[in-house]
Amino acid sequence: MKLIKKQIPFAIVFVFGMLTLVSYYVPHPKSVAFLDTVSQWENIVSSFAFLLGLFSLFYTHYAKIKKKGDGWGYSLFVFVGFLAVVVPAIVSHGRQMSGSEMTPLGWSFRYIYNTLLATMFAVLAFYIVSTAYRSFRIKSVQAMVLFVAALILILGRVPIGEILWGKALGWTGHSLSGLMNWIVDVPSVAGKRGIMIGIAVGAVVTSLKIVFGIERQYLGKD
Amino acid sequence: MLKKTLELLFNIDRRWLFLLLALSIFIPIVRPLGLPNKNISADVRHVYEKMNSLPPGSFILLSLDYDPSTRPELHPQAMALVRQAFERNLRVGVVTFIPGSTGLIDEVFSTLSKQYNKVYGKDYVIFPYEPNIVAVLTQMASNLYGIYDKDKYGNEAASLPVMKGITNYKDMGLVVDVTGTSSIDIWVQYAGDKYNVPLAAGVTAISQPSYGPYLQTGQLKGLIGGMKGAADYETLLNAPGKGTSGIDALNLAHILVVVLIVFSNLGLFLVKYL
Amino acid sequence: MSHTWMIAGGWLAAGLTIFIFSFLYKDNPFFKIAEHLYLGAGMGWWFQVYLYSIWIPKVADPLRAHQWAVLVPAVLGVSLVTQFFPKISWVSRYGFTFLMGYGAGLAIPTMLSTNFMSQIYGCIQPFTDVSHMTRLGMLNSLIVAVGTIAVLFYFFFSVENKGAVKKISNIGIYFLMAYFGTTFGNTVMARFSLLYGRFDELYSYSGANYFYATQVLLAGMVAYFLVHGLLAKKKPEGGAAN
Amino acid sequence: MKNNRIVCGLFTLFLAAAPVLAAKPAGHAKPVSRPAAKASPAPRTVGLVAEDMPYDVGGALLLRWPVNPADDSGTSYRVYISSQEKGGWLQGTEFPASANKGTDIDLPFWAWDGSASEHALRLDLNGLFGDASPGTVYRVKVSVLQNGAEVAESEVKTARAYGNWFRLDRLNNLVMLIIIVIVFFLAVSHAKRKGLFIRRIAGLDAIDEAIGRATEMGKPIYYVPGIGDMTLVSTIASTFILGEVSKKVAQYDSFIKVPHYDPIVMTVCKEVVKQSYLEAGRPDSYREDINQFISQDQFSYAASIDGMITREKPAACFFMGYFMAESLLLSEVGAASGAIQIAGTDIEYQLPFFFTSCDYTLIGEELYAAGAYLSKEPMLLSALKVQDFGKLVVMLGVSIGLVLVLLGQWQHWHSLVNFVTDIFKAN
Repeated sequence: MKLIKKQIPFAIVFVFGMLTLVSYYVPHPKSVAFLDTVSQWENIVSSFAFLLGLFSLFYTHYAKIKKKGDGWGYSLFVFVGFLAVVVPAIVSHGRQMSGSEMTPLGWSFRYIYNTLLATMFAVLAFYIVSTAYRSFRIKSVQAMVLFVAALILILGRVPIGEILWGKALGWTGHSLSGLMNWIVDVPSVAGKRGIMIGIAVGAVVTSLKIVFGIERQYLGKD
Repeated sequence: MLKKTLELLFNIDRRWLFLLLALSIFIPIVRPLGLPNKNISADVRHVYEKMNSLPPGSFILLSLDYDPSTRPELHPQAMALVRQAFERNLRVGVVTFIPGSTGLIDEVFSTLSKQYNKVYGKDYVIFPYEPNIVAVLTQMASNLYGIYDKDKYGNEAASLPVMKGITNYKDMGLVVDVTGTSSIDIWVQYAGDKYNVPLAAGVTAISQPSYGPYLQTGQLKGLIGGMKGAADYETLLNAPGKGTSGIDALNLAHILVVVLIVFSNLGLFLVKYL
Repeated sequence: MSHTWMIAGGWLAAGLTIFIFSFLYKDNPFFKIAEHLYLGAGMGWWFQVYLYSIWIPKVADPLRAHQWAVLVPAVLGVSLVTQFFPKISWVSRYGFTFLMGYGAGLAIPTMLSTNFMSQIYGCIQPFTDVSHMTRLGMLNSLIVAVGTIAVLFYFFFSVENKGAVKKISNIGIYFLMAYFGTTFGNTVMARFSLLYGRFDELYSYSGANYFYATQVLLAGMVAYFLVHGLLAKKKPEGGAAN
Repeated sequence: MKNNRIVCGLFTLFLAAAPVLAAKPAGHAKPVSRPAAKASPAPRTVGLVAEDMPYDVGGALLLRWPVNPADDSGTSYRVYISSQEKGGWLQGTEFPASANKGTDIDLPFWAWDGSASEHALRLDLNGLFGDASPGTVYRVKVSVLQNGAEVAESEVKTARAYGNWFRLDRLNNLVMLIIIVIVFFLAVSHAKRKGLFIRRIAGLDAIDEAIGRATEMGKPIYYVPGIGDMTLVSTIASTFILGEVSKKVAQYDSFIKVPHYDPIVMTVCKEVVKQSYLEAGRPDSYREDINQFISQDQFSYAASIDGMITREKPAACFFMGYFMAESLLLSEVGAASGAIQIAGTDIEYQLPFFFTSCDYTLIGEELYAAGAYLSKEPMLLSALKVQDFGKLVVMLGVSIGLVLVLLGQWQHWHSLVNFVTDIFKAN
């Protein structure tokens, strides 16, 4: 039992980890074909992982409706929303356009899914304003640097920023867009690079732990 | 006294801030303020001038690869480009490589073709969505009818008057890719570099800086970036539209954010030392 | 799609947009409906994406063509679903370990290449052609290199943060802040553009050709809040704000 | 200190090893270019050599011939290729005599020994023949053009393109990987040793304060693990932190809620939390609904949590893991509800929002280190040491590389400059 519960799974991690790792250094068509196949497999397997989420969601809301729990009526709309996209998708075979005509899926993408998605993103604009007023605190020199960089970027992106800059600081001979480009190209590159390198090393080490079966957190307990 | 007022201001219901933002964005939509837009970007001007230098009757190809998610920035750019093309009596072909763009393309042409009395098939043509951009770009180098044998409405493409004398990139005056994806890289790599097609592009403001190198090397003749780019183009065309009202809205909203940050921090400073 | 469908779509889109924005004023049943719809629609969207881009073309079609190799990933995939049955949930390990092995094996060399070696290269490369560099360009490249090292000092965990190390890592923090500032600025603009887009669409649905969808729905929403506010006057407020 | 010695040792090893490894292919390549030397007196002879392009999948040929000193700006070369035994010539490419020198081939010094005194051209077969079938014998020839008119033609050579088994140009990457693996195993095998030092991480000291406050107020704590799946380092790190946080929650007898985006992460977290309650000696307080699945759609996930936070007004919110645009949605609502907020993510462009609206923010790698710092588990600590080693390599690489490159520029030692850049270049 230990064999099929533990050893084989860890053998799978090791074998597939090593093979995909090695394929990076092997240009031979066989290695390319291998990576191709395994990538397709991964696509398929992870699509089933999506089903896990779907089932969980359905189960939660089904249970809520059945129990008539708090706000169970809303749970019905989860299924309505799901069907509002999936039924048109099946009717139109997953295509948003057929010829020049918008299919039912195209319609529900445009007026339901995309509307909801874009509005959710747009709500962020309001939170930005509220953050700016209530929690953007310049309490240290570091935060001041953040603020100044943000200020230059925010103003530099709109024409009125350049006009204000010209009035107030035009005598310096520097343009706002020049300054903006400098910040984007110089100090912020250094900051980003430092973070990226740190993250890359962390990811490599974690991946090594996974391949060698040292990291097992993702499997949970026995 | 001042301290009290300030403290009161800090505890202001944030819904007032929301309302402030909503107004600063909504008012310019209803009534564009036309705040001055003096610094027209050179990269935008290059696109405009390139289009203007084409003799009437030239064929330009637009690759409109944006969907509703990047519409606010890219749709005004596409509108301005087509407007200029129609004004200058250029022939326009449209291709697209993302499925969500089709409704938006219809919107551009249904509005502008009426305004400029342009006829489908004679002055412009729209090709259907194709998923594989690399294959299409390679094919268009020799004979575009190999892929686009029919237009979007199923007409024989080669028989349309608008396509007269057009078989591949050599017959096109300019290609402009308006995109929210990274399709410009593919255009540059598979069409611009290989077959010397004059290329220009319209992109979102966020991705704009990463195309600097292409401009320096001349791989892109010009670049329209974000809402500001669209507004610049409309200014050049002298036809204020959604780009101009958009940049009005952004002007106000950006200033609002800066003012709020400065105000709240100054206030905090005062409260502390009063 | 016919004209009627377009108008119906306009009403629906205007309604959903207003419902979601209404949360900014106060949590309310309409927002909750839109929120739950979004939950379902989001899942539905991904469901159909997987259905038409993976399950049909990459699993069902090959199986019909008797290409049995796809059974391997399909079985591994199905094994994941055993998560729901505690007694046999260990079967799902086969699927997980495959995913993890693949992901880790792919990540190691590519991470090393793009986010590690290339970043070192990126710091050095500008200096390979000093003769063509302006003084300012050279200074900028030097700032990038020094800044990168300083940031790494900040992330160095083996040494106590004091003395010279603290000084250098403090310099690193300034570079981090400059980066955060630019990101903040960029995001501000992207979100505002999006908001402008939503409002613009609402504005277009407010026209006579859409039978004033926006105005009607907005008025309805306001009316709801007024009535609700009057009825619940005595109860304490439990809104979204504050 | 010992660590440093290892680092220096390995680095010199790498520097020393590179030229040795480089010697091999150079020796192999040289005789190939030799036949070019038997030039005939006619000025327009091309000593063409055609072979497989090394280190690739097998879709290209490599053509080399010596530079003719008589070439001027009017000279150009045109390459022809055929897959048939007779005729079938296709024009591969045409270029001026000043282009495509041996030094233009973009391969590092250990994999390529090109000089400016020869032409070297990588001829892509896929572009010319569609999918070139393996094993096809190709015939190639080069003609010389003077002001557009053909003046000479090389002999016809044959070559075959085949798939190679090693990307020698990626040797630097492999060496770096091997070094890291060695250090990794050294560190892991010493993991049992106690007392590995790790510096204080400011945000983490606030955890106790946050939990204490929640207990006092009798309000829940929210722990949001983000929208990543279990394959992401940030999510794995988040589960470790959750383990420590929930242990403290159990000790204080407070209440925690963990809303989930990914069902797999949820199952893992269930185990983690259950284990923590057990270790804290409070298995009776563990409840199944601590972990709840919300949605696998980003914004509905954020909106639902927002709703929950506004309704329940938690005393503390933790946002640890992988976050995208929902970072602001979550942290702003949390801030408005008055909760103590501690965030951590490795998604760089979401950090500013956490940074401005949370009380403490773990930046990038600090999130990875947090689990080790809190649990003091030897295995995690030793992994952190490997990460520090990696960063040390970068710091040294950049500083030493910079000095060497500048030195090379100053003294005009171009081979030194190339040597340094090739070592770090990704191929």
